[in-house]
Amino acid sequence: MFKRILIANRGEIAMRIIRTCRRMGIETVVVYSTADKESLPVRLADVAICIGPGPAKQSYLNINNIIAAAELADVDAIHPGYGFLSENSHFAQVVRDCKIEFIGPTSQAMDALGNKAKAKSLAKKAGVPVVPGSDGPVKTQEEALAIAHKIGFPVMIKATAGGGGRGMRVAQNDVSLVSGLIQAQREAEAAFGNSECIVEALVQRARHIEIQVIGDTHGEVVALGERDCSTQRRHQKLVEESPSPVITPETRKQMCADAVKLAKAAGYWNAGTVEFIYDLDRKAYYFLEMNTRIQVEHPVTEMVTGLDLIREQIMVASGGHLPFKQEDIRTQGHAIEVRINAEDWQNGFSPSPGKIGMYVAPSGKGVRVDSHCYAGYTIPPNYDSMIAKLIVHGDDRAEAIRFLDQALSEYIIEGPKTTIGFHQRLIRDVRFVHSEITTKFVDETFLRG
Amino acid sequence: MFKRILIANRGEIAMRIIRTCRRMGIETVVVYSTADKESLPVRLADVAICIGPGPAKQSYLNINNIIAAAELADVDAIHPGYGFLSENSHFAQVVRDCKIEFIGPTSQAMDALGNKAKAKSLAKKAGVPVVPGSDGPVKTQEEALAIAHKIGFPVMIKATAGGGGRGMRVAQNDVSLVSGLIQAQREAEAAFGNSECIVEALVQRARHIEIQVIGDTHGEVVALGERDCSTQRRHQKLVEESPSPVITPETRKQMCADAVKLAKAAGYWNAGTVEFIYDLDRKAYYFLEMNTRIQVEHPVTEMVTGLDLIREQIMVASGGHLPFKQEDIRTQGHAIEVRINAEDWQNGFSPSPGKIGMYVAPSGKGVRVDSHCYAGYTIPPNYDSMIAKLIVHGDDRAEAIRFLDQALSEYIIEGPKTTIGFHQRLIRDVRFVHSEITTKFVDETFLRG
Amino acid sequence: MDIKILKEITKLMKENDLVEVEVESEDLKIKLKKASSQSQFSAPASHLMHHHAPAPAPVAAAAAPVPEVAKPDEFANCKQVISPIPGTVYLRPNPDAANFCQVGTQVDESKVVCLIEAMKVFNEIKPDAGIKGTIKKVLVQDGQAVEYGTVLFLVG
Amino acid sequence: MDIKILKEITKLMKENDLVEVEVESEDLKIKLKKASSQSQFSAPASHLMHHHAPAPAPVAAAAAPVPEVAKPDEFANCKQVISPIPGTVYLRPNPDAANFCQVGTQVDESKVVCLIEAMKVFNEIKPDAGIKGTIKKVLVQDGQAVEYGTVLFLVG
Repeated sequence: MFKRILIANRGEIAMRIIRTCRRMGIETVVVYSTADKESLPVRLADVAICIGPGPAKQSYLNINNIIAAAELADVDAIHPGYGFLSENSHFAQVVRDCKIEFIGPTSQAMDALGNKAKAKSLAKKAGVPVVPGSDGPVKTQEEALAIAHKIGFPVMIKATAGGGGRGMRVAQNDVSLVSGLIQAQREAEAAFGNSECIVEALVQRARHIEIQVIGDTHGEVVALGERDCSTQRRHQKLVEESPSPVITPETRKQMCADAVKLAKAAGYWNAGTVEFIYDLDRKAYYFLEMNTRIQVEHPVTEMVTGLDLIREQIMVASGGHLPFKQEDIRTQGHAIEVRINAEDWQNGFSPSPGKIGMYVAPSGKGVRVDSHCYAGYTIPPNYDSMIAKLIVHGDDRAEAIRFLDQALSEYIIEGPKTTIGFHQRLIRDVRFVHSEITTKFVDETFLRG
Repeated sequence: MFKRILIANRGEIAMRIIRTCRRMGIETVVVYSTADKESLPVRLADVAICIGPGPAKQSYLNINNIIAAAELADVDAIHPGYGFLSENSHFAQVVRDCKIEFIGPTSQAMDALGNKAKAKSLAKKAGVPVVPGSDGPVKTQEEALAIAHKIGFPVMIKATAGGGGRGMRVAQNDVSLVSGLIQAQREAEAAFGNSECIVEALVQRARHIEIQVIGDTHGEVVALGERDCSTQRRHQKLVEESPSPVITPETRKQMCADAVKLAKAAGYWNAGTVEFIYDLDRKAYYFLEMNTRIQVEHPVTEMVTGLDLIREQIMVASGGHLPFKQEDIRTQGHAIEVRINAEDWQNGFSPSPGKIGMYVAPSGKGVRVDSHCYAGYTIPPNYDSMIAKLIVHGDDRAEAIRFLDQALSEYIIEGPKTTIGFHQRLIRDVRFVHSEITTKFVDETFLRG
Repeated sequence: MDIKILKEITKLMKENDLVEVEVESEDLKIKLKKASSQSQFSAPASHLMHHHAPAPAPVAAAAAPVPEVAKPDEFANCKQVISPIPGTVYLRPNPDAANFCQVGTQVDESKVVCLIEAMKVFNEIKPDAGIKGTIKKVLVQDGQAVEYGTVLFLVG
Repeated sequence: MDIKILKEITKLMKENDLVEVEVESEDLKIKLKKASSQSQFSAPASHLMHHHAPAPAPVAAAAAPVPEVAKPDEFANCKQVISPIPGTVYLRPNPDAANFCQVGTQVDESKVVCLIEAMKVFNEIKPDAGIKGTIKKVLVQDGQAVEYGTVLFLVG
């Protein structure tokens, strides 16, 4: 087992990793930028090494300085957290070349899954469903019609060279498909000098559902259930929960099996998340992409499975076997996480960094707060605006929402504007309560309502 | 169900009750003294009413003012918390006379169990074991010897009129019993004008183990397992845990059954705690007393049973049936609570009230902090010195201790001196780790070592 | 200069949460500065029973009204008659009678100034021993709910 | 002036958390300033790698050494040469050679002042553009571990 781990990250995830390391008796080394000098992880880690100035490029993304710090502190492994260098396969390779273990998958697996197109073809080969459509560009109107009839309307016509909405058309029936294809091809030819278009299923009412997997270096991969992250604003997750209120036990089982299939096909180990889009109309799920790192919302899975995912990451990175099999995984109750950001949600969610005055986080049964903030802390403008992740765990979804409502109401953060008020309104909205939402709900309905 | 509850208490337990009320959709009214004007419960309750100046006698113990506030706010029930008026049967009666429900047992049950002698005889009648000994004063040496042989040495000789150690003798064998009885009787005659002495078993190596019970108004009483509170300083509990590391499953079952028997014999409802002394040598437990209220250490039971005891208190007070039967109660894992007090533990645990500077409470999986404190809060000198209760929940005792160690190490409280350092040292002591302690361990061994 | 002046000023600073004071004389130049980042919440209004909005308030935490600091306070030297108990104030003995007192009424510790009903008992409220003078201001209305410490009258 | 007055004032400062006091007289000019409620912890010493006591320290949280503020600083106008990378400082090119520089050495942006080894690479450290003068102080020792921002030399 590792004796000393360097945490190449900051904020709440650095705190989170310190906590587990301390419970495991592992020493922690944090690297930090001058902007984070007064942060909690710097204070709480066993060793803290400054690696550069505020801008991430010169510090948290500065591979040379991070490796130099790791050698200086003589660590056995590096935990990259999420964001920053966590999905940088080059960094992972450099770390391993220095005989330091990278707590994550191999660079090869990261490369294979990090590229969306490569990942999609890998998924297809492994038999994991992807958004159905034409196999490459359609050549004739007849071909397009045949495909549309097979996968069902509505369909999307997309220029292969496209971007920015040009060369894209939605078709609801045969007529609009034929005319749409002609228009799209013309538009694509004019814009990109390439008229090739594909046809694929259009998911109109989508949920974002992802499967947490973890694998060891001995080829074992286990799925730890799903997280439903359909409450998004501009593709940023705001609320995550488990289990998903919209899928059946059979679908869950199938999604888990498919996620494991994909991970195994990629020779994947450590924690990863297989993201799917779930089509509420077709009642089908399609592979989107895989995140090859721990995710912000991992506590949701921890609450319902009782596992410590950071611990499992460290265990498998050090060569250990997974201590459970797929059939050992049981989930209990319902967990919801909301992200409390320093943002003025009533003003386009504009960032609101600055000094926190009074700060009182909620507590009590079933309530967990993952945060690096405290009264007197100044949120630097250099990084993301996250103040805290508030996670609740109840016997069922209704109880979890009640717990969340109570916890939000006792959360006191003075100084920066926060998204607490947004979440309070959201979780009392009857459409959220009944989970009758899609990934567009917040942008197109809730914030306009 | 109640619509509005008045909380006749302050500090962390007022926060605790507000949390559950809010989860249940019940409005909260807190009463407070001028010394608590800036406290969190006052800020978070739906309504706050000042009832008097700092000294508890004129505020939190001022029955008239509390009742006046209850009538003014038109509440349905009063939750007394612990301490203050929580075990005052007169208060309970006045509340009920005003057609407000008192969230606790009947005044009659409080009276029957509040008096130690009465409670002991009630226990005896109900067949609950009490410390074995003579049935009243011993008349002859022969009688004393016969009793001692029956219950086994060592025994304690105690003047019935005694106090302050006078008229008390420990006897390890026949000879010291005979001589001790003569001396004790002489001493008692001289000191109190009454030579009557009793003989009872002396518990030399004691554990404090208590059973949580809860009963409804329909005669159902359920035991929720035990808490081991053997880590005490001058009879003040410092650490509480569940399950107890020293009793067998059979003993646990028996103690639970006995606690239920006693509660039923007293016509008891609502939450209560039956305290036993457990003799490590005789491997036997004896009834000590019953606390007719919620206790400071109730979260320990909540963590292992998954129940919300405040919720259950409110449910049964409003006339509801208990939602579980004895056979439904399962405990999971191991929970430990430590009390973080504003005390200078290296200086005789002298109180250290004052203003809190930086304050960062621990968080994470299995960690719960019940507190009313925050950065900038001034702990008033008027009341107890509790800053927080830190409760951890692990799969087993070893994991719980690891979690506790980590949580203590990240707890930052600047300003007042606290008992965090004491707990850090304590839980790393091998005798605590192996739970090879008695109720005298802290006073006689640990703090001297 | 006398050190006492400094002491008085620091006391003022403490009591009024000032972080900066500048005094000059011949003849006068004053600069006072308040703690800006009042990290504590402003205490709940000293009225009885502050109802928090139970629903998510977009702009919650009602800002406490700016205390009237600068105004020369004509009541600065008045003594307060406070409520010793939470209850309901009655300014007259019965609905048909005149008020016990009003601005200008001469009062002392023997004079009933109002009743406070609590637990069906009408408690006669008199100024504390030592308070003697005329009512300068009546701060409560007939039928108003008060808590412990609510100021009822100012006497000067 | 009497030293007692100073003592009284410093006591006042301490008791009232003042960081600045200005007194003048004939006749009066006072200026007091409070600590801007610095509730934060003192930042970890700016050295590399502060090891926290892993065991429960009875008196933990090593107090940061009192910064030498008040002293008239002969280095106040010096420019700093800082480490751009975490690593190990070498003051001489090899164990048998002389130091790259010492107090009194003339330096500018073209002069190598030390090496910092990181990832087996020996990085030549030169003063930033615009720094020119003589070494006034050497703040690191040969073989010392430094982090980003550690001040290596003062040049004036």
